[in-house]
Amino acid sequence: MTENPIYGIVAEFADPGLLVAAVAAVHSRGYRKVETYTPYPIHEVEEILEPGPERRLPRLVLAGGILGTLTAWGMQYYIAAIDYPLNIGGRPLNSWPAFIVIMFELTILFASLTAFFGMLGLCGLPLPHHPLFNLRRFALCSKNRFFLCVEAADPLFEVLEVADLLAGLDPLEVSEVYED
Amino acid sequence: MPSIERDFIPVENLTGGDRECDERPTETSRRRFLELMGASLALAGASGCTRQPPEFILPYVEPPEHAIPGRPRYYATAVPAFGGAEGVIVETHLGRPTKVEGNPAHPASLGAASVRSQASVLDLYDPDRAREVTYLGSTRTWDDFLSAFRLRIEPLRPRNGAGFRLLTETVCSPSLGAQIQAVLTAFPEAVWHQYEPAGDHSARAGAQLAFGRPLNCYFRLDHADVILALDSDFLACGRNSTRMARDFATRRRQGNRLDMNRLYAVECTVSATGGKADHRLPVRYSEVESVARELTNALTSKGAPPSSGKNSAWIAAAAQDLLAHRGRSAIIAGEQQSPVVHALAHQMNAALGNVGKTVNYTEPLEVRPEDEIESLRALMRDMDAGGVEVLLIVGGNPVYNAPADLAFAERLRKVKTAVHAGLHFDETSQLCDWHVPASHFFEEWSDTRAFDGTVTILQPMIEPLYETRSILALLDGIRQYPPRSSYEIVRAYWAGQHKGADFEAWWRKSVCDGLVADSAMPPIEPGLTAWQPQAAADQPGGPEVVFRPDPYIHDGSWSNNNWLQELPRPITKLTWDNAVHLSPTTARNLSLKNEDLVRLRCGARSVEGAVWISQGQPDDSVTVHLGFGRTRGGRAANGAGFNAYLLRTSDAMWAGAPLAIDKTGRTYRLATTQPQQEMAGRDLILENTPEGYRRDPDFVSRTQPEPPKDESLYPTWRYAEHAWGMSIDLTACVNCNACVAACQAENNIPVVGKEEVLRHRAMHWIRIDTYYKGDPERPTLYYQPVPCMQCENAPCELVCPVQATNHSSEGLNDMVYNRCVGTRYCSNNCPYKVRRFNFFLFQDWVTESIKMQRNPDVSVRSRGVMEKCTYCVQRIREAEIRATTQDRRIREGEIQTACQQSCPTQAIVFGDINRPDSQVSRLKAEKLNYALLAELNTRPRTTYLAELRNPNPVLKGEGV
Amino acid sequence: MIIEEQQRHAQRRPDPDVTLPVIGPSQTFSIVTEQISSVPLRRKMPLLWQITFGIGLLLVFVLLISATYLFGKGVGIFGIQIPVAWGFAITNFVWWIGIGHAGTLISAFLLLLNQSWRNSINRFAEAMTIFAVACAGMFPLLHLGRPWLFYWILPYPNTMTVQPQFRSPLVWDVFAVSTYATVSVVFWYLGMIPDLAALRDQSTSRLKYAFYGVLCWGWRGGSRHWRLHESASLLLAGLATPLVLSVHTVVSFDFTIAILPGWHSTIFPPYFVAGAIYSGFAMVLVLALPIRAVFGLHNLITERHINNCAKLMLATGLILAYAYLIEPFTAWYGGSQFEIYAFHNRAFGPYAWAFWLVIACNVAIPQLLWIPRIRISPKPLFVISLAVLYGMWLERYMIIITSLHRDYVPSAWFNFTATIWDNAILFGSIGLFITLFALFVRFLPMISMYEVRTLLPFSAPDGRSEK
Amino acid sequence: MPQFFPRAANSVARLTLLALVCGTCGLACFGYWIVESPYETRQNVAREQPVPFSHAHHAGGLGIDCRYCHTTVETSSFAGIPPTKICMNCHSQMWAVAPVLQPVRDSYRSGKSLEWTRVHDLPDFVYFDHSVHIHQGIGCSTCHGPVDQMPLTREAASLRMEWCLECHRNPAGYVRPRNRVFDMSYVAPKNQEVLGRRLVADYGIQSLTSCSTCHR
Repeated sequence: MTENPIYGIVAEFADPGLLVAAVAAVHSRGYRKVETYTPYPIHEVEEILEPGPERRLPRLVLAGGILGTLTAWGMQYYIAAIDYPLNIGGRPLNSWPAFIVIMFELTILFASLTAFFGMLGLCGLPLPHHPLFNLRRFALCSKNRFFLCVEAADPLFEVLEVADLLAGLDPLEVSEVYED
Repeated sequence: MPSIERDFIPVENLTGGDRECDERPTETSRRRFLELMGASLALAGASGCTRQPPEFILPYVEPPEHAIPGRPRYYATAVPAFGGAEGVIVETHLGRPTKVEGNPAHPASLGAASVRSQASVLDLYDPDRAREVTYLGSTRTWDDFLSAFRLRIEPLRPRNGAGFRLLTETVCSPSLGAQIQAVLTAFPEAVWHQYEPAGDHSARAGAQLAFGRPLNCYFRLDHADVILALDSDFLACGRNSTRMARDFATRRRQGNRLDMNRLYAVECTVSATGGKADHRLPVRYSEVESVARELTNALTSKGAPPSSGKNSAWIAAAAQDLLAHRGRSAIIAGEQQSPVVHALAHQMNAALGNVGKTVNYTEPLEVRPEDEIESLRALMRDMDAGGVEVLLIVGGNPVYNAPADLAFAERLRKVKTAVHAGLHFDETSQLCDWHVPASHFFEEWSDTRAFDGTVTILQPMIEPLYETRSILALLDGIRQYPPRSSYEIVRAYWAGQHKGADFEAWWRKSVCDGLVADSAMPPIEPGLTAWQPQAAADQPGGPEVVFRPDPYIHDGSWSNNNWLQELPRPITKLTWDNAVHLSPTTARNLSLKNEDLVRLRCGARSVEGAVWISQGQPDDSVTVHLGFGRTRGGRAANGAGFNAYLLRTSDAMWAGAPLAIDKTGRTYRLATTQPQQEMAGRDLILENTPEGYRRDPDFVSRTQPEPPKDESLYPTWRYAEHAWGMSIDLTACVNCNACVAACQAENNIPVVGKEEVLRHRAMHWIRIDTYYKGDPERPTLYYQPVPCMQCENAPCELVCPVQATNHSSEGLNDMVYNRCVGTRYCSNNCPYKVRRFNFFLFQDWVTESIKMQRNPDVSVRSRGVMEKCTYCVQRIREAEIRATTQDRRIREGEIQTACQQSCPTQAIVFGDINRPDSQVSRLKAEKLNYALLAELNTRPRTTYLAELRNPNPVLKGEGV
Repeated sequence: MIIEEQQRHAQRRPDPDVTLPVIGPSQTFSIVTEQISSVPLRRKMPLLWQITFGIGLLLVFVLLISATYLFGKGVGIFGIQIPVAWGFAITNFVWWIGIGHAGTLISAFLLLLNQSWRNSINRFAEAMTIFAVACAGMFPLLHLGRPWLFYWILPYPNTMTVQPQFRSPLVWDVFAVSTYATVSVVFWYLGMIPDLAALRDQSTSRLKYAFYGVLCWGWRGGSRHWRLHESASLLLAGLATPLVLSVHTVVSFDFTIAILPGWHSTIFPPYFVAGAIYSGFAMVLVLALPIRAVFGLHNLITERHINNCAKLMLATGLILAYAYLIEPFTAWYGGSQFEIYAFHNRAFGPYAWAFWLVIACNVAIPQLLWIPRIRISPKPLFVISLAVLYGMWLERYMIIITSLHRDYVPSAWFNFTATIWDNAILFGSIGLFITLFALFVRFLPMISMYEVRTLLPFSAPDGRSEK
Repeated sequence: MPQFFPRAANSVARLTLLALVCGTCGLACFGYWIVESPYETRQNVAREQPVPFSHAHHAGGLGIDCRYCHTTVETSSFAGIPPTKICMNCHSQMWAVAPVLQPVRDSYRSGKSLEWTRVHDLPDFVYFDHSVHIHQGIGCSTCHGPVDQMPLTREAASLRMEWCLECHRNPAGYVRPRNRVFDMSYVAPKNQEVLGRRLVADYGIQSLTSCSTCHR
């Protein structure tokens, strides 16, 4: 176990209030590679920690939507007017009002898929294996416990220092987490 | 390729010289071709994942002369029919007759073809035809039969043939007559009887009364200003109706439609003719005679005597009208009316000076006209007396259709040897010792006469499909062995008749033309006898029953024809059944409704049938149609309808009284293709009188205005090359349904059967909508043929998700069967409801013989596919290809759709509306032109000419 | 234990706006988590579930048999003909699609409006949507004359160079319904990921751990995950809301684009959407009431939810009643004889029974919902919801059949009679729905755990509930 | 159950996703390739025939005109498969006892047709007419390829609808002078487009792409 490099130090809290306070404390000490793990979203934490790549998601979705619109229009125009132009009920080849529906649908479809896969991608998922899962109590994170992890990747990271700091923030438990 | 007898002569280049081929000339391969066609059609969709199965080509070993695989050949012949044959031209593909069309040169056809002529090709391929000689049900050979028959008949020879009887239907074929004569010469004591169940019994007896001898009478309605039909359905299904309808319609549209003829109809059952009439008088069968009497009085005495009858005003007005048109009027007695009515009609026509002008007389068409009922009675007497040892029944089906009181079936048992020759192994064959299968008239040589005596020599188009012989050869076999072929017999007969030098040239020309030039019988002017009708007997009250041959299956001899069974009857639109037709009042009085099963009793005889309430039927008069209720008729005939012959007696051939109608409390479903016959107040059919049209020529555009062309935001499509269109003249349509039959034959339209018709899934691409308007007791009837309208702004195309229906560059509403996935959305969105869907596998992929009828130019549709009229696009394409290969443009009139071609009244005209000089353009430019449901702005290419009727102003308020 | 002790003893502060609580008293993180996850993880299914599942499976067999027979024989086994070329299949299609709408509405629209009461019913409402869309999606295929060629409705490179016809509402349908199905699944699944992670974390067996572990993609509940998750949820909600309104609009185009009297009407899109939501909420109640009883979820699905659903039903029902009223008015005011006849025929023609039943089920009976007590009484509510579901099915039946059976040309008029196979596929599809839903309840968290947690007292750092 | 999945699971998960995406696309491409391949179209696949008839020998080597055997190609939709009689015109003298021609002689003697396997087999809902194509300057070899070099007959083209449409949409690219239609050695000139446009105008060739041109 000790052969492996350390991933970070994790503190477990029983109360969201304590967690927020701990995050604030750790953050004020200059730690930036800090992450909380909670059973539900806690916006106060997000306000303290710097936003990551998630800011890009809305723009990605917009791009996806525009791509959908253009795909739909392009496809319909190409098929109806260029590929095999046929007289359908006396309507013009480029019956654009009739094309709006599919343009709308593909906009939504592309945007939605972008949102879903974009979210997973930006989350770095799928990732079934993660060092934190080595921590047995981490399973409670999806139930009723609030975790704070200071990662070893932080330039200021120092095992003892961080452990001390966390221990002083009224956690239920502080653990070291190793990569494997 | 079965080589046909040496000498058949095709009509070249008559219509559509070359058509698409089926490329496999032998029969086995043709069948395989069709099977494969089915398989590949079914799998076509999955072309992505299924490979086409291999196909084989079987070329000729030695090609017959002139044969061009891929192009049809046309042969002129005739369809022998009640009241005179109809000249036809038969389209064949590599030896398979596929389509019957009218012969433009033939006086009875003038290019049109009746329903039965159209359907005769299906009779040829009837899978239930008798295929082999049978003795008491077991198979024999022809030689077995001939030698056995000889053994029976030789002992009679010393007695000059006494004991030998021949029973035929009415014989109009000269060579058959000669054959029979030859038999009678060989056996002088033998007796020849004729019996035709729905024959001209009354006409012969009527002529006997009026002229003292039977005569043939025919009409020239193109010269008649006023026509009075005495219970005659001469427009749709009477004798010679194809020609009569043409003449009637020609005269009706004379002088820019303003100089119309006028039609009065007195009738006891609702007929297509009555519905077309300007004035229709529904009376009971028994009253027709008194109406005729009153009319005769009114016409012959100077100034009509005041009559007190309830119809006197009507009769007086009609009489006045007739008197005002002496020499330009015609009085037509119905075939089913009494001899007295016929005789009175002759007298009236003579009185009006119509003879030689609108009414022509010739010597009889029959080889030997006789009182057939009496002839049959004599046969019965002799059977009872044991004087009939050998009975040869040639054609006909007397066990089924002889008058019930003669008990033919029982008496047949007393005959030592009974032989039946016919197309089918039917009710009569079952009770005879021998059955010999006869050939269809498309398989053998023969001859026949048309209404005016014109002779057609019938030529075969195909080798007999089964072990069958022609009747001529059969009769020849009685006298000599081996019998001559039908070709030898007919040719020898006409060689004897021909007076000129070059028989060979005459023969070739006559066969090729489909008629013998100048063979019409010369008109004669017979003198009237002194016969005067006896005073009218007291008419029995109470219900009467009227027998009518079915408009399509006639006396039952066509009853195994699927097309005819499923073809909607002119007014009721019933299929697959006959019915007990009652007037609404009678039905109310008896508290009966449609489809109630009732028992009809006439004395000791009774039969059960389902009620159909017919508007316009006279009260207390019940019409039933003959020809149904077969037990050994074949798969289509058996079980369809009830057998009305069971009520019919030899002294009441056409009507019987008194009749008792008992409710059974049960019901029986009747399949009609048009349950709704009220117009629901919609302007579907525009009408006026010539007077009204003269006063207000723009009435059509006012009531049914065409939406302006530039109203749309979208640009209008232009059709540069051709723009096909159709015009349908409602004034001319007589509801004969020939177009429906022609369309079915041309376009491989499947038959769905009664169950599916009941579910409203009949497949006919064109239908004749029939509506009632006004008083249900005396309604006005309207007919409207509705094919696909080929809308320029087609609503159907817009909703098809797979582009299976779209517009061709010529403005056709194409239907691509192989692309269709079957959402049926197009049908929903069709305001005219002209699309038809293959809900099941309606096409018969199994019956071998039926496959041979199919038109190889039209895809055979499989299950799950929408189909509809495309103006016979196969004909358009072939004409275009022909024109292209000949470096010319398509000529006006070169393309005829099947419906147009068959229409006896030329109500349907098809052509290029881009050409201002085309007939269709001229018709569309008429002020009577209107589009159905024009307000929907579908811009149909098929438009209608509003109907004009010509009521007598004197009879205003009398109902039409 | 501090916070959960607090939660257990928390006194609910009276909320001036809401009389009924959105969640039961004395609920803690552990209690709700264990209660919800115990169904898929541990619990033996109750008898009622087993019976329901059995019935559903039986009906699925009916569906399979009918479909086999259908593909073997052709669509002629249904009662359809010309003119009534559409029958039960399209009726069922519209009905099922409509039912789906409530789920999306609850999960997306109410999320955008920040309606926290949705949190405990959105999961199974979304599941309902997906299964309803699955049932609906089956019918366009079943009703095709040549179903093996269904893929021709999709654009793809092919050797015929022939493609779909994009002016046809059926093609729009394909895109709308498949988009709707995809987005619904994505949205549902996205919301479920944290709960799947919770199930994973509480798994007792390796198999379950692997199953839920794969399904949750390795969710850890980090703040970045949550932020992205919330962002994606909101985006999807924003996309799904117009989508859900568009889907029934597009379905209504099937009718409005056609020129049939009674179909060709501009009122159809809102009318159909309202009807869809109406039937959807009825279905939500039909599902929620028994689930609540069977799994003892009264603490999570409270009277508040039921009351709100009933109110929404009443509201959409009134919109529908307005549409019923305005339709004949437009016809009369428009003056087209065909339109006037169509509506006269609906009310007094051969299918008048359907019309008056529709009025009874969709307009008359639901007026009972004005009574507050009925809105929170499960049994009457269940019956009313069933009536509405039946009424909404009948409404589509009436619209389709009455307009088709008598349109422009009277000669083509003909009445529709359903066959046994029509009924078999209708009930078969209901069976499929029941089966799928029962499986969902069995294997997936039917209530959103993480969202319910935010409703609990002291879930926010400052001691109140998060939302 | 801490750390149930091994580290490799991360890679496996991502690769699985990638494989799903690529697999779906690949499968679609594979399907399309199959449909276009000779397996489906049987393009360039020689068929088994009762007699190994060689166009290379008869048309190429001996220089027999196409129309000697395919007699109806100018007048009918169907080009015509020669009756046994036509084979026997020559083969009653030449190779009169060759075993390979035994089926031909049998056919002639017995009157039973030879059963040739169709090489150019359009679906039955497609209506193709030889005469009009010949007349409008579409050469035999345009569709049938270098038949005069085929020892065994095979399809030179896929006969797919897209293939028909190539020419129907742009006849100028394929049309040739009428007098060269039966010329197997004809090679499209460099200025085909120019020549084609002129011929299209001269012959009045239309670009017919309505469905009912071929389907009816």
